Amino acid sequence: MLQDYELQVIKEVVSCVLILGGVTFMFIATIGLLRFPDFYTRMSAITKGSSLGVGLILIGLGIYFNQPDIMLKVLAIIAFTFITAPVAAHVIARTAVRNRSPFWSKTNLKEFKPYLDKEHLEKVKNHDMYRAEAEAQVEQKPNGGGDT
Amino acid sequence: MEILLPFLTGILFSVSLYFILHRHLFKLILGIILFGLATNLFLFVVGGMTRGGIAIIAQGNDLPSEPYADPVPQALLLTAIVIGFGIQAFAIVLIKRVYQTFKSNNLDDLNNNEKI
Amino acid sequence: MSLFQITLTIAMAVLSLCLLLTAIRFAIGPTLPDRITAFDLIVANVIGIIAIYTEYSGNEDFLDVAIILSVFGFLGSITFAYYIMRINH
Amino acid sequence: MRTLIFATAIRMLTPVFLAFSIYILFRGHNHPGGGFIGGLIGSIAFVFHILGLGTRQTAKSYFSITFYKYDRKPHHGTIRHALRLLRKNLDRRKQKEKPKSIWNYYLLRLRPTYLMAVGLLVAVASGMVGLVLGKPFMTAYWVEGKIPVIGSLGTPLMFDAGVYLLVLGMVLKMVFTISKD
Amino acid sequence: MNTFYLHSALSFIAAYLITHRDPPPLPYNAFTAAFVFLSIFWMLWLTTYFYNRVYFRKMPKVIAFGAFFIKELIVANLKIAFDIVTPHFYMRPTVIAFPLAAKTDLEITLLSCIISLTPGTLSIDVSEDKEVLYIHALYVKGNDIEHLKHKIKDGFERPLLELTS
Amino acid sequence: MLIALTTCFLIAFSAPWLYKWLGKHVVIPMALLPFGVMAYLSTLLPDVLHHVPVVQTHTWVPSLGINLDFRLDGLSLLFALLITFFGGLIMIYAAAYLKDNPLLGRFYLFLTLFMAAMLGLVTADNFFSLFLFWEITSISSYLLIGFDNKNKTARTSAWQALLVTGMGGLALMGAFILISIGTGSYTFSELLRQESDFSQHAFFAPALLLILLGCFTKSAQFPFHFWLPNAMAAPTPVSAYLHSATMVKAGIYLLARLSPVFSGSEVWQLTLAGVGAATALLGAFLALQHTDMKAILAYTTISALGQMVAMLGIGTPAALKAMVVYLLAHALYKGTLFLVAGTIDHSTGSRNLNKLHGLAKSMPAVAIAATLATLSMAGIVPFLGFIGKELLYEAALESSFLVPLLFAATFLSGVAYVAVAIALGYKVFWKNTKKQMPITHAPTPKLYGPPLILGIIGVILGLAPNLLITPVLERAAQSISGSLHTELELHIWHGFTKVLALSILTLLLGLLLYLIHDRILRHSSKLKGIYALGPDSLYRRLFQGFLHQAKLFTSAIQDGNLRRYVIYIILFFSGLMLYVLWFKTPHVLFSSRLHLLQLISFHEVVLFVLVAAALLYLLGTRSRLTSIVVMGLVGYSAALIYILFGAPDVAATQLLIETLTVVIFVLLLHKLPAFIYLSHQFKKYNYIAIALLFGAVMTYTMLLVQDHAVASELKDYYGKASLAEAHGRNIVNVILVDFRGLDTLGEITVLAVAALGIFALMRLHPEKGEKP
Amino acid sequence: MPANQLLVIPLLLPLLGAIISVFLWNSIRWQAVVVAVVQLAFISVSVIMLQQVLQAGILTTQVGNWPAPFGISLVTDVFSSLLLLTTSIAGLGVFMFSHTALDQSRKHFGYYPLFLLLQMGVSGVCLTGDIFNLYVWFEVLLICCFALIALGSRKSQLEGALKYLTINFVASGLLLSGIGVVYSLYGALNLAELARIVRSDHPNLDLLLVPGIFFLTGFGIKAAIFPLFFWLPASYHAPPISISAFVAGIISKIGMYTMLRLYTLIFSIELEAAQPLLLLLSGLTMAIGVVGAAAQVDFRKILSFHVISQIGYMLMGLAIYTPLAVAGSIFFIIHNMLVKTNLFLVSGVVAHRHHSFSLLKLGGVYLRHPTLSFLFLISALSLAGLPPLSGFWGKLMLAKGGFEAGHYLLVGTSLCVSLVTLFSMTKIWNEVFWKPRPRQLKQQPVVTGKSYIMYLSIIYLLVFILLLGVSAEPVIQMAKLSADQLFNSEIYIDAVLNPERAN
Ligand code: NA
Ligand code: NA
Repeated sequence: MLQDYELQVIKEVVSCVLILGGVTFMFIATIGLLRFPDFYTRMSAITKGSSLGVGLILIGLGIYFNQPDIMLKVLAIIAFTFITAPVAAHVIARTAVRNRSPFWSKTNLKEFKPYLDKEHLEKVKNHDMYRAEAEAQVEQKPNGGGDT
Repeated sequence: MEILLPFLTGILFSVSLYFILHRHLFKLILGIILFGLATNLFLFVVGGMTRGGIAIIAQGNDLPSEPYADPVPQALLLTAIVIGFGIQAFAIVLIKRVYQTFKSNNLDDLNNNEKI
Repeated sequence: MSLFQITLTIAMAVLSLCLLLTAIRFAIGPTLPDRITAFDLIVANVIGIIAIYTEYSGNEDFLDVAIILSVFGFLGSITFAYYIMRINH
Repeated sequence: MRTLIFATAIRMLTPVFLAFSIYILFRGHNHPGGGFIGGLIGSIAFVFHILGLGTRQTAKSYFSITFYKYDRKPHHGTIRHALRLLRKNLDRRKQKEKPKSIWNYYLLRLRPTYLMAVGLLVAVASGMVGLVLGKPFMTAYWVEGKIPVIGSLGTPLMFDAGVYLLVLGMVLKMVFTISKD
Repeated sequence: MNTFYLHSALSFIAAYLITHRDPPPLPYNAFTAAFVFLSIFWMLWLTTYFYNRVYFRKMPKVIAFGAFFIKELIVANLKIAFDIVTPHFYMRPTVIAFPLAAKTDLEITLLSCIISLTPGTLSIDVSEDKEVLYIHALYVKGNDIEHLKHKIKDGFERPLLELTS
Repeated sequence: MLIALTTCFLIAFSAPWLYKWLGKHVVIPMALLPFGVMAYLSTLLPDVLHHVPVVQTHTWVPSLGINLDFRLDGLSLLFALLITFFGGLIMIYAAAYLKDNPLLGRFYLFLTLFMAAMLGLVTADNFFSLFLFWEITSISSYLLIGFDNKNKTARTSAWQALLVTGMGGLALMGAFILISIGTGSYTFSELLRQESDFSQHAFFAPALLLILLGCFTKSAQFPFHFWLPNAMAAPTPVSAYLHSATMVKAGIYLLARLSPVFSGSEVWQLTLAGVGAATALLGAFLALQHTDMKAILAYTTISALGQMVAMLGIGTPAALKAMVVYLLAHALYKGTLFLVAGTIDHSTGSRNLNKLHGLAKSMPAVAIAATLATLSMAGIVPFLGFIGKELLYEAALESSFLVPLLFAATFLSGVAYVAVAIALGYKVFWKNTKKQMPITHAPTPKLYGPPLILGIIGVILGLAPNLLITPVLERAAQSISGSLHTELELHIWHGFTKVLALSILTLLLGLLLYLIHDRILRHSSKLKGIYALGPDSLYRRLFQGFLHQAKLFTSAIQDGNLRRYVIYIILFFSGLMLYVLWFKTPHVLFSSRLHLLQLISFHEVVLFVLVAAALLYLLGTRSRLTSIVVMGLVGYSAALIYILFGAPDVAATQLLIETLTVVIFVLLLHKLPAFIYLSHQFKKYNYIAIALLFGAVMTYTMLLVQDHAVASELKDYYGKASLAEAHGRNIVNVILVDFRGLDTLGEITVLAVAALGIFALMRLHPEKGEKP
Repeated sequence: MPANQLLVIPLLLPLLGAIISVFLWNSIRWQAVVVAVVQLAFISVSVIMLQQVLQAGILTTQVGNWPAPFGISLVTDVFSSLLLLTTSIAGLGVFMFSHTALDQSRKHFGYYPLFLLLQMGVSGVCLTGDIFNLYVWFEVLLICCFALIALGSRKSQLEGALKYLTINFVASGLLLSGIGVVYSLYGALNLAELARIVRSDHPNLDLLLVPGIFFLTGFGIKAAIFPLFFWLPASYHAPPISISAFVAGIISKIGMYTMLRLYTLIFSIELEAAQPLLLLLSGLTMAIGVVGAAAQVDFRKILSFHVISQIGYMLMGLAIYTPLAVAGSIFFIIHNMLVKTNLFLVSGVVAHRHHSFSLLKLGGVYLRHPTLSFLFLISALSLAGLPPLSGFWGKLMLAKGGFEAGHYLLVGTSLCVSLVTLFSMTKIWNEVFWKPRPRQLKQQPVVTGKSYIMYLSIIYLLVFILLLGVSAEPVIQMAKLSADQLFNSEIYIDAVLNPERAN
C-alpha cells in the first residue's frame, strides 16, 4: 500500500514538473510571439516553444494516468504535432516570403538574395524599406481599401 | 460559464444579425455562419450544461457515472451542426456565384426579382 | 486542494492567459501570415488546455479531440497559405 | 501550391490520416468519434492531398484505377491472354512500358458522387435489415461476439459506415468541384 | 521501413492481447509497453537475423538520433526563452543557403522538418533544383554561417541520410 | 331534372366537337336541346298546376348539407319555360348571326352552358346548388360578353360584369351560409317552412342585406347597373338572351323566391321599392340619352328590372301579379327588340338610331316583329305589354308606402318607353321609307324568324291572356307570395278606369317625348360631368386606384431588400417574445443565480473575453481573410466550450466543420473580385438597435429556460439502454446511429443534397434560350 | 408485412430512387424511368396507407424498435395520409411535365435525385412524430429547395435562392432554438409525449408560450404567413416551371401542415391567447397576398403571390379553430396543392410556346391553343373558388366555420380576397388568353411542337381537381375526419404511447 502511495506521489510530482515546464515554454513562446520583431523570428520562436510545451504537458499527463491507451494517445498527439508543426511553419514562412512579408532590419539576407531575385521578390529586403513602400501605397489609396 | 454563456450567445446573435443586415454579401455569409453557431450554442445552453461528466460509459461500468452531461442535446446539436454545415457550404458557394454573376458584392443590387 | 490540483489550476490559468496574449498578436497583425501564426499558436494552446482539462476531469476521452486538433489544426494555416499563393500567382 | 516539403509530407501522411479516420469510425460507438467525425477526418486527409498535390493528382492516386489491357493476338490463347492481363493488372502495374507497347489502358474513376450514393445506400440498407426481418425500420441486429478495437458488430455500425462514406463523398465532391473551378 | 511497420503492428497486437485478458497478466503502464515493444523487437530480430538486419542496425541509431534531437530541442529552446524574457535581443537573424546532400523528396522533407523543429532555425524553402535549402536562423555565432552549416550537416543531415539509405 | 341538366351540360361541353363534326349544322342539336327540355318541362306542367311541385333530390355533399335538390313550382316553371323557349330561338338566331365565326362551337358551348346553369338556377331548391348555377351563369356570361375577344371593350366589359356579379355572388354565398347556420336548413322549401323563426335570428338582417347585394348586382339595380350597358359588347343573341330575358332576371327570381321569408321586413320592402324605383327612373332617363339601339335597350332593360324589383318590394298580391306579367311581357318584347337590333346591325352594320331609317322595305319581316314588340313595349292594347303596364300602375297606386316615388317611377318610365318604342319601331322602320338604307346582307329566315315568333306571341298572349299562360303566372305569383290565395285573372279590358286614363296619358306624353327626343340627345353631352360621378366611373376609378395602390403598396413592402425582410421577421419575433416574456411568463430570478458566479473560473472568463473580443474585432475588420480567421477562432472557442461541458463528440465535429468551412471559404474566395468595403451607411444605428434587441431577447429567453429546466426522462433511459441494449458506450453516438438513427439519415441526406447542389451551382451555367 | 411497416415506405421509396438515380448519373433516360416507377409506387403506397388509416385508425411505428417516447415515432393519421397522397399525385404530374419541359442540362445536374429527395423530405415532415425529426426533414426539404431553385444559376434564380436561403436559415435557427427550449422545459421530443405533458399538470406549462413563439415564427416563415412571407415572392417564380410548380404547389403547404399539427397537438392550450393574433395574421396574409398579386404583371408572380393569400386561408382554419374550419383548411390545402401546381404547369406551357411570362408580352393563346386555355380556365376558376370546382368547398367550409364562430370580419375579408383572386385569374385570362398577341412580338414564332406529355400532365392533374370539386364528398368527409383526429389529440397520444391499448 505504502509503495502504491509513494508511486502515486512520484507520478504526481513528475507530472507537475512536466506540466509546469510545458506551460512555461508555452508562455514564453507566447511572449516571444508578442515581442519578436518580425514574422520570421516569431515563427521560429513559437513553432518550437509551443511544440515543446504541448509535448511536455502531454507527457506529464501520460505519466499521471500511466495507462497504455492514454500513453498511446499522448504519443500520437506528440507525433502529429511534431510532424505538422514544421510543415506548417515551412508553408507559412514560404508564403510570407512570397507575400513579401518584411524581414527584421538586422536580418542578414546575403545568401537569400539569389532566391529572392529568382522569384522576383527583390522588394522584400528589410523592414524599413517595406514600411516606406507600404506608406507610399497607403497614400495612393486614401480610403484604406482592405486586402485584395 | 453557465451564467456567462447566455450572454455570450446573445452577443453572438446580435453580431450575426448585424452582419446579416449588412449590405455586403461577404458579411451576409459571415452573419449566416455566425447565426448558425449562435443557434447551436443556444441549443447547448438551454439543453443543460454539466461540467466534466461525459456521456460515455467507462470501461467496466454498465451505466455512465453521475453526474453526466445529457447526451440528448449533444446528439441534437451534432445533427444540427452537420445540417448547418451542409447549408452553410451551399450558401458560401451560392454567394460566390452571386458575386460572379452580378459582378457586385452589394446586396442592394439584388432586388430585381421583385420588380413589378 | 492537492498540489496537483493547484498545478492544474495554475496551468489552466497560464494557458488561458497565453490565449489572450496570442489573441493580441492576432489583432495587431500586421500581416496575414502573422495572424495565421497566431492562430496556430492558439490551436496549440487549445490542445494544451484540453490536455489539462483531461487531467482535471479525469476523463480520457477528451484527448481524442486533442488528437483531432493536432492533426487538423494546421489545415487552417495550409489553406491560408494556399490562398495567398493563389492570389499572388 | 507546389512545395516539395509539404507535398512529400502530405503524401506520407495521407494514408496515416485515412487509417486514423477508419479507426475513429469504428471506435465511435464506445468513444468519441463515429461515422461523421471519421468521415470528416478522412475527407480532410484528401483535402490536404488536394492542397498539396492538386486535384488531378489526388483523383489519380486515390480515385481511379488503371486497368491494362491489350487486344489478344491470334497466337495468344485465351488462357494466356487472361493470365497476362491478370499479371499485368495485379503484379506489374508500376512497370513502365516501352513506347510501342501492346498495352493500353483505361481508367476506372471512382466518382465522389457514387461514394455518396454508396454511403447512403449502406446506411439505408442497414436500416432495411430490420424491415426485411419483420421488425421496424432501423431495428438493430448484432452479431454475437466481439472483435478487437471495433467491439460488437451490428447494423448500427453499418449505418455509421454508411455515414462515413457519405461524408467522405460529400466533402470530396464539394472540394473537387470548388477547387477545379 | 516495412520492418518498422511490421514491428509496430505486432507490438500493438501483442499489447492488445495482453491487456485485454481478464485478469490482465501485466499491469497497464509504460513499462509494460516498453517490455512488449522490446520483446517483439527481439523476436523479429531472431526471425530475420539471417537475411535482413538493416532495421536492427538502424534502430539504435534512430534512438541515439532521437536523444540528440531532444537534447538540442530543449537546449535551444532554453536559449530562445532566455532571449525572449530578457529585454535585449541577442539574436542575429540570418537566412542561409544550405547545400543539400539529401536527394530524395523524403529525405529533404525530413531534414527540413527536423531543422524547423529545432529552435532557432526554420527552413523556408527548397530551391527548384533541390540543391539548396534556405534556412532562417536566429543565432549565428559570430556571423559564422559556415559553422552553422557544418553543424546542421553533421548533426542532422548525415545521421538522417544514414538512416534512410 | 338532373338528367335534363346533365344532358344540357354534356351537350354544352360537346358543342365544340359537334361543331367540328357537323359544321354549321351544329345548330340542329343545339336548338333541339332547349326545345326538348321545354317539352319535358311541359309534361310537368299538370303537376305544377295542381300545386304539386316536382321535387327531386340527389345527394351530393351531404356532409355540408349541399345536395342537388330540385323543386319545380310555378315560379320555377315560368322561368324554366322562358329560358328554354328563348334559348331555342336564340340558338337558331345565333347560327345565322355568327354564321362565319369559326368559334361558333365555343359560342354554343358557352351559351348552352349558360342555359343549363340558368335552368338549374331556377329549379334548384338547395341554396348552394342555386349558388353553384348562379356562379356558372356569371362565368358563362363573362365568356359570352368577351366572346369577341380581340375587342378590348368586350374584354373589359366582360371583366367588369364578372367582377360586379362575382361580388354579388360572394355576398350571396355569405348570405346562404348565414341562413343555413341560422335556420339549419339548406333548401328553400325547408326555409319557407320556418321563416318566422329566422326573422328573429341575429343573422336575419345581415343575410338580408347580403341577399340584396347579390341580387342587385345580378339584376343590374342602381348603383350596380352600370355593367349591363357595357355588357352590350356581347354578340346580340347574347344580349337578347342573357341581358334581357334571363340572366339579369336571376336576381329577380331569387328575390321573388326569398320574398316570403323577407317580405315581412321593412328594410326589405323599402330597399326593394326604393332601389327598384330609382333604377327604373334612372334606366328610363338614361335610355333617352343614347342613340345606340343596344344601349337604349340595355337602359330600358335596367329600368324594367327596376320596376320588377319595386313590385317585389311592394309585395302586395297585386304587385306580385303585376311583376310576373310584366316579367313575361318584358321578356317577349325586349327579346324581340334585341334580336331585331342584332339583325339590323348584321344587315346594315350600324345600330345608331340617327343613322337608321326606313328599313321596313328592305326587311319587312323584321319590321313586323319590331313593330309588334314596340307596340307591346309602349303598352298599347291588345299587347301583353299593355296588361303588364296596367297592372304595374295599379300596384304602384295601391302601395302602402312610397307611393309618389313608385308611381313616378312607373309612370315616367312608361312615358320613356313609349318614346323609345316610337323611336325604335317607327323611326327605324317606317320613317323615311322613300330613302332606303343600303343593306349589305338581307336577313335570312333564321335572323328574322325568332323575333317574329316572339313578337307574335306577345300579341297572342295579349289577346288571349287567360288561355295559355295565366295558370302558370298565377302559380308563380303564388310561389312568390307564399300563399295559395293569390289568384290571377288577366283581362285586356278593365273598363274605363283611372289606370286606363293614365295609360293614355302615358302614350300622349310618350309621343311628345319622342318629338323632342332629338333635342334631348343634343343636350345629353352636357351630362358628361354627372356621369363622371356615376357608379361606372366610380368603378373605373376604384379599379385603377386599387391597381395603383396595390402596386405602390407591394413595391413598398416587397421591395427586394432582403435586409428589410429579415428585419420584419426579427421584429415580429422579438416583439411577440418580449410581450410573452413580460406579460405571460414568470420572470428570471437573477438573485437565485448568484451562486453560479462562484463557479466561473479564470479560463472561462478568458474564453468569454476572447470570443467577445473576436466578435468585436470581426465587426471592425475590413479584411476578408482576417474575418475568416476570426470566424475560425470563434468556432474553435465554441468547440472548447463544448469540451468544457462534457461534449467531446460535438467539440470534435465543431472543430472539423469549422476547419472545413474555412477551407471552402478560402478555396472559393481567391477568384473573387476585390474586396470593396461597403459600410452600412444608412440606418446603421437602427440595425444596431435591432440586433441588440434580438440578442437581448435571446439571452433573456435562455436565462428563463435555464431557470426552469427539468430533468429529462430520455437521458435516464438512454443512459440505461445504451450499453445494455444498444451495445455502445458512447451514448451520444448510440443516439445518433441507433436510438435516433432516422435523424442521422435525414442529416446525411442534407449533406448529399448540399454536395449535389454545390456541384450544380458551380458547374451548370445558364444556357442561352433555355426553356422556361 | 404488417400495416405499420408501410409508414416507412414513403421515406424509403424516394430515397432509394434517388440513390439509384445517382448511380445512373450519366443516363437521364434511365433516371426518368426510375422516377416514374417511384412516383407510381408512391401513389399506390399512399392510397394503401390512406385506406389503412381509414380502416384501422392512426398507424404508428417506432423506428429502431425503441419504445415510444424514446425512439422516433412515425405516425400517420388521415390528415397526413391525405396530404401524402396529394403530394404523390402532384409529384407524378410535375414529373410528367418536367420530362418534356425541363432542359437536359438541368437533368444532367441532378434534377431527378433532388426532386426525389424533396419528396422524401415532404414524406418525412408528414409522417414524423418527433419534433426534432420534423426539423431534420424540414432541412432536407429546404436544402432540396435551395438546390432546385438555384439549379441552372440564372440571375434571378441566384437572387431568389439567396433570399430564400437567408430567411429560411433564420427560420431554421429559430426552430432549432425552439426545440431546445421545448426539450429543456419538458424533457421530451416525441410529439405525443409532449402533447401528453402539456395536458398534464407539468410545472412549466405557463412557459409554453415561449416555444410557441419560436415555432410560430419558424414555421410561420416556412409557411409564408404575414409578415414573414417575403422570401416567397422573391424566389418562387425564379426557377424553371417544373421546379417552381412543385415548390410553390407543395412545399409552402407543408409548413402549414406542420402548424396545424403542432398547434392542435401541443400548443392548443395556448391557442386561446394566440387566437386574436392568428386571426389578424390570417386576414393580413390573405389580403396582402392578393394585393400583391393584383399588382403583378407576370404570370408566375401572380401565382406566387396567390400562394401567400391562400396560405392565409389555410391559417384561417387554424385561427378559427373549430372542427369545420380546420377541416376547411385541410380541404383547402389539398385543393390548393393540386390547383397551384397545375396553374404553374399551365404557365409553363404558355411560356414554352410564347417565350414569356410577362402579361405584357403574351396574348392570343385563346385562339391558338384552345385546349390549353380551357385547362387554365378551369384551374383558375377553381383557385378563385367557383363552384362546383374544388376551391369552393374549402372556401365554403372556412366561411361557414368562421361565421359559426363569429369571426365575421375575417370571413368578410376572405370573401373579398376571393373576389380579388377571381380578378387576378381573369386578369391572366384577359391578358394572356383573350388579348391578341402584341404586335411587336408577332415576328417571334410561337413554338407549336407537339408536347403531349406536357398537356397530359396538366390534364392528369385537372382530372383530380375536377374530381375533387365534383365529387367532393369523400374528401370532405376525410377532411372532417382529419379535423376530428386533430381535435381529439388523445387518440393520437394513445396511438403513439400506448399502441396496445389504442388497438
Ligand atoms: Na460520434
Ligand atoms: Na447501437
